Amino acid sequence: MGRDATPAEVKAWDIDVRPDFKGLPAGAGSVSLGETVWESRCASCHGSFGESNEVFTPIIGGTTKKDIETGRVAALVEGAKSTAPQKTTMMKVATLSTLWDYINRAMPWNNPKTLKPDEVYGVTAYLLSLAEVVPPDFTLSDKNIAEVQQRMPNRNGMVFHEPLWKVNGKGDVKNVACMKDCAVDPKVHSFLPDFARDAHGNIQQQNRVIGPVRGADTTQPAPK
Amino acid sequence: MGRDATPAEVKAWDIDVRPDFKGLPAGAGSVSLGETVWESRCASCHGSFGESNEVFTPIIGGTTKKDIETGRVAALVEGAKSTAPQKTTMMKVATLSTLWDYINRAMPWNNPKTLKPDEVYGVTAYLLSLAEVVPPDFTLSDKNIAEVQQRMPNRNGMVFHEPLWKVNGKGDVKNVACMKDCAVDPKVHSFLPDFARDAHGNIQQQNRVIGPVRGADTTQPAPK
Amino acid sequence: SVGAASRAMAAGAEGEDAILKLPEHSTGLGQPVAMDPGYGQPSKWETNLRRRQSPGLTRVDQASVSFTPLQGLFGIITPSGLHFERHHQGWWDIDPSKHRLMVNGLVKRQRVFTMDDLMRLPSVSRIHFIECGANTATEWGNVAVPTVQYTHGMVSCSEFTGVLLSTLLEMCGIDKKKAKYVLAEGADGSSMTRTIDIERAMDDCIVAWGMNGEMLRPENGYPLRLVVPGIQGVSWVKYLRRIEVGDQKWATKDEAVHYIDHMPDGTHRQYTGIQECKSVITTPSAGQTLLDKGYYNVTGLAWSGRGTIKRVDVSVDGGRNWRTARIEGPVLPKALTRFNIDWVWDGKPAILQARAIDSTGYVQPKINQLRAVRGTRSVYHQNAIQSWLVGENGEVSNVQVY
Amino acid sequence: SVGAASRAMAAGAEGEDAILKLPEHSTGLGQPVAMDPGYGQPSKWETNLRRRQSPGLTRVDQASVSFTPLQGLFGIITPSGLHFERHHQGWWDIDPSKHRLMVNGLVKRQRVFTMDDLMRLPSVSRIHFIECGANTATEWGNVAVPTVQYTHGMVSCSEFTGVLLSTLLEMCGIDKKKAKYVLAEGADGSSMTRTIDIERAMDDCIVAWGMNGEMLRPENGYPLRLVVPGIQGVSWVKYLRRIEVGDQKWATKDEAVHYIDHMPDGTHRQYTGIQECKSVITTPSAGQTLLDKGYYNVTGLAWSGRGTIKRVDVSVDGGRNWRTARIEGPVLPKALTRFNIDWVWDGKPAILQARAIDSTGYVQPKINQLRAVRGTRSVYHQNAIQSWLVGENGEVSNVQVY
Ligand code: HEC
Ligand code: HEC
Ligand SMILES: [Ca+2]
Ligand SMILES: [Ca+2]
Ligand SMILES: [Ca+2]
Ligand SMILES: [Ca+2]
Ligand SMILES: [Ca+2]
Ligand SMILES: [Ca+2]
Ligand SMILES: [Co+2]
Ligand SMILES: [Co+2]
Repeated sequence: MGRDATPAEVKAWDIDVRPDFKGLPAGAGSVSLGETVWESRCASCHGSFGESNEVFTPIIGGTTKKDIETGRVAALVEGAKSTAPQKTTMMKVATLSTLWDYINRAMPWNNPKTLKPDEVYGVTAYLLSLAEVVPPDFTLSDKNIAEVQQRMPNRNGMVFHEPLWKVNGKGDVKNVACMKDCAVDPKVHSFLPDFARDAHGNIQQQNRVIGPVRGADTTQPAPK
Repeated sequence: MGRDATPAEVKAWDIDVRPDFKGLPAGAGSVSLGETVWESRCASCHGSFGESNEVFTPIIGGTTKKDIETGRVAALVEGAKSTAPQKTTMMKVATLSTLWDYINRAMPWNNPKTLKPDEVYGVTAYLLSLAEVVPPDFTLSDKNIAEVQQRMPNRNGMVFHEPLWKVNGKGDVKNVACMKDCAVDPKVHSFLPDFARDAHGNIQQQNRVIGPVRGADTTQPAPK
Repeated sequence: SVGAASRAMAAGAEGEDAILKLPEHSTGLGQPVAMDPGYGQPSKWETNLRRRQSPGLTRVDQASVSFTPLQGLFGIITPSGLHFERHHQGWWDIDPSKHRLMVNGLVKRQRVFTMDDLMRLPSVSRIHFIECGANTATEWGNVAVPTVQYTHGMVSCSEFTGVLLSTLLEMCGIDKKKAKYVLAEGADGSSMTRTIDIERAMDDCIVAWGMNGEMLRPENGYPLRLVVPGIQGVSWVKYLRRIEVGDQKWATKDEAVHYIDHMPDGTHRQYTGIQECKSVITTPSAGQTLLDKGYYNVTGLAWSGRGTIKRVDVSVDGGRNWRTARIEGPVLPKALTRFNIDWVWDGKPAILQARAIDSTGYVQPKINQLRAVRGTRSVYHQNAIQSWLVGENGEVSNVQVY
Repeated sequence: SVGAASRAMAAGAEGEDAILKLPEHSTGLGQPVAMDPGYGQPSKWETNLRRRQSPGLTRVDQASVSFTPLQGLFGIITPSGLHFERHHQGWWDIDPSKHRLMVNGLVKRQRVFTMDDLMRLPSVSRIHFIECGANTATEWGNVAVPTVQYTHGMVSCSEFTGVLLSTLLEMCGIDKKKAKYVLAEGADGSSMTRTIDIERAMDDCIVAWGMNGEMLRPENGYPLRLVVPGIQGVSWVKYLRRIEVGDQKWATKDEAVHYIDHMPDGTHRQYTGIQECKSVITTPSAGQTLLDKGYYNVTGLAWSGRGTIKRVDVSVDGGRNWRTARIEGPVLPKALTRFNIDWVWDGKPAILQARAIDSTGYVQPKINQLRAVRGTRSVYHQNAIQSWLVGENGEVSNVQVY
């Protein structure tokens, strides 16, 4: 059953790029080539500076020069202040291969897999320049990408916690199966806010017309 | 949960009639009333004499005077000759209650539960008269129905074989799980007749377009 | 073996276009979530698998059957859209808020339940097969129909949810001394009535509203159906409106004129409700053509109205030699059970058979064994071993071999 | 208790019209079998139960979610038409005859398979849940959404049929010394890629084509999807086109930017694929109003990515006291499990909770216990005990109590 894959076929589909850059095709693209690509093929969705929140969360923002030094995005720590209104892609991503691979396989969203390798290099370089990881005159290539990796703002921000990867691992959160007179805070800590009552439409119309219950009529305020 | 049923409600729905005639309402209907009902409300589907094979197998036919005496329809025995081209309702039914109950609950097919009890008596009498179980001037009623039961042509034709009624019964047919060199007649006893190859349409179009097999193109003769 | 992929390769030595030329779906944007009406449908490539009538079997379409396309199904759950149908007076889509269930007869309290009432009660969810008593009826005589859809397609298997009938009967104060049978009655035109053994009624019968996670489909009795595990489908009364507790059998039309077994001595056996142990190979099966010589996974279904499937054996030489098939879990009582077995087809004619054994030790019989006991005029309860002939050309056909 | 039937009775002392006046369906002829297109649909009375988007959750409908209406479902099988959706670049209805699966990387033979090839291989059929890693994400913070459809509706459970991934990898001569991970890749625009542990790959992963008896639905990956039991749904790559065997993790976009867990110290945990033990009461649940005081069957679902459900406890007083629920069989590994428990509502406010325990002994945690370890900025893997408040008026609402 099945047949051997031809070299051309493997080449056509084996497009993944790993963190060690295995799979990365040779090529190069400058920030300025990248800017051209970005403006014509990406900016309509992501904004000229990768800041748009219109079709997806922003790609760029929230990283600092300090982060580039430490390899840890400081704004991610609980309680820290961030310059970005929400977590951006650049704040999270630790591996440059991830960006290259993903843009190459899935972007532009409505026309994926249509960029040439040099264009992917270029547009990646452009995003990196927006985040000030590389200078505006930079050319990203298979030759220097490993060095740029060493400047990724959150490169040291990932941990691998094996017990949540292995089926036979152990949970990190522990509860006990108390059955009687268990310790409970009697206070209700959170209720559905009033404005959210009908934010999902009229719940009456999302429940069956028979059965043990009826959907609440959320066009009306909660009954007393 | 639930509530008590009112007497009127039980009366409205508790319409079943058992072989001992429990559930049978009082009433009476003559063969001639029955003939009127039959002609206007039944014959279009079942034929004037209950002989039609158009919308269902014939109701009347295949029973004899002798059968009425013995209570066994002789034509049902393996190898016996029947005057009817196929098994009719009257050849099979042992219990008169069955006919009364069924006509009352389900006929006429397109307008069930619309006959009055006297009409059900009448039309049942008419069917019995067609089968010569009762004479043409007979009036069937709750008073005499038990007597008529004693003339049903196949009244002694039913057996109750408990092992096929009880889940924990034992099958009446026995095979053994031979695994090697089992006794088999090498002859193929029956093949699909040629004319039946496409009688269910093109089987190619009744199978998936992928998978381990394809549907056979039965617009073509079986390939060699 | 020369697989289909290799055949497709013939054209270009570089590779197949299906790989080298990226398809539209790899380079474009797809469809949105929750497309109207928020209820999904099968692929457009799957329209060949449909429930179908068997031409000439019945005379009118509302007292008829549509068969499940077993030849293309997987596992044990039957997609509800392909569940076989058997109606006696057509199907309805009943307003469930107006539907009522009455319990009467030998009970302390004759009661009426709304769907609201019923759905508040303690429920069970169980996977069971339902088989029409007339399934495989065509195969009592000579071979007459071309595929497993028409020979065996009146069996389906679903997860049913509802309240145990015993719970309802207890609530109504069933008279345990006198009660011997219950009558189940439908609300449709046929008002189907069937007698149920009190032991069944107090054991695993379910007054069900749920089927495969959602409400019963209208064709299967929406909003309420009696589930009578192991017993022929006609007892699974649809549009259930009434349960009467009694002390005698009812001999209703469908237990006095139909669903009776015509024996050689001219008598008819009445009340033979059990669907005995049975199996059938679904792929490859009649009307299918093997792609090629070589390896196949022979797959099929086994079931028993008396319990669980213990074993399924498969023969590829018309019953001379047998091997035991792999049974896919879960193996559940009175449920379809999927079996699989390896087979390498050498290109020569072969006769495939499956033979199931259930937890009572009963071995599925051969058709000649069935006929030896029951004669040739029966319509119902044909549970014989089915034979499929694989011809040299790879086309499989329906044959009788024993 | 005053049941709905009694309320309806008020009008006529003789009895209810629903019984006394026979409905049209009792006195008329119904619909024919096998109505076009030979594929059945739910009742017209069931249209309220639909997959739905959560407004504001996503910005575009092809990179979005539709939620399963758990509030109205029964048993453990999810109707395929209501299976939740999560697409990253929209869904497609791919021509299956042109679909290919490639296996490459650390194998002796890099191979290409057609659907014909795959469907000839030995198959398994297994019931498994699939849960999006982001299910119940809204509940990490304060209560934000009104019903269980939106809090928990990214979980479904189906019977999947396909060939074990291990069978394919063995066929290709996997390099068992070097192989540590496999990459699964889709054929759609997103070409979703996810790293799978080699132990998973060689254990119970299925390269599946069947779902609930028929082919996968297009929205769920027709014609081929990887089933990775116990692991978050994003790994169950749809439109599966390629499996690569490798020796390092891939850190693909959806394992380096999303599906990572934001810890209090600012790090993110990567590759936390397991869907840990979880449960939720589905009826009664938020957004539903109880009809009345009195008896209810409290019902819900429990599951664990690490094995089977061992026990489910239910509290009606916000976690102070617990009773063990009745578990409906079958109890299967990495599958939804249905539980039921009796409850008599006295008309006073009550807080309903369910707490599941799996075969490893792990007890489903409270939200404060989760937060104590993982902080408050996580999106994924929210498996806390869910609380529903039953108000005096019978309306149930989503609350947090611990
Ligand atoms: C038509 C709209 C559109 C266009 C054009 C587009 N994108 Fe995107 N992009 C999206 C959407 C939507 C997503 C999120 C996809 C998902 O949900 O997986 C995304 C995701 C991304 C991501 C990952 C962000 C993250 O945090 O997951 C990157 C990087 C990206 N796009 C870069 C690009 C580049 C580079 C281009 C042009 C070459 C481009 N995009 C063009 C809509 C678009
Ligand atoms: C519109 C067509 C039609 C009309 C009118 C009709 N019937 Fe029928 N009848 C049928 C069909 C179809 C069946 C088979 C129903 C089934 O499959 O269960 C049937 C079944 C029967 C049977 C049972 C036969 C058997 O062997 O199961 C009897 C008895 C019967 N009809 C009597 C009557 C009487 C009496 C009337 C008139 C009062 C009547 N029918 C009017 C179509 C009709
Ligand atoms: Ca690779
Ligand atoms: Ca609002
Ligand atoms: Ca009665
Ligand atoms: Ca012909
Ligand atoms: Ca017709
Ligand atoms: Ca939208
Ligand atoms: Co029937
Ligand atoms: Co996702």
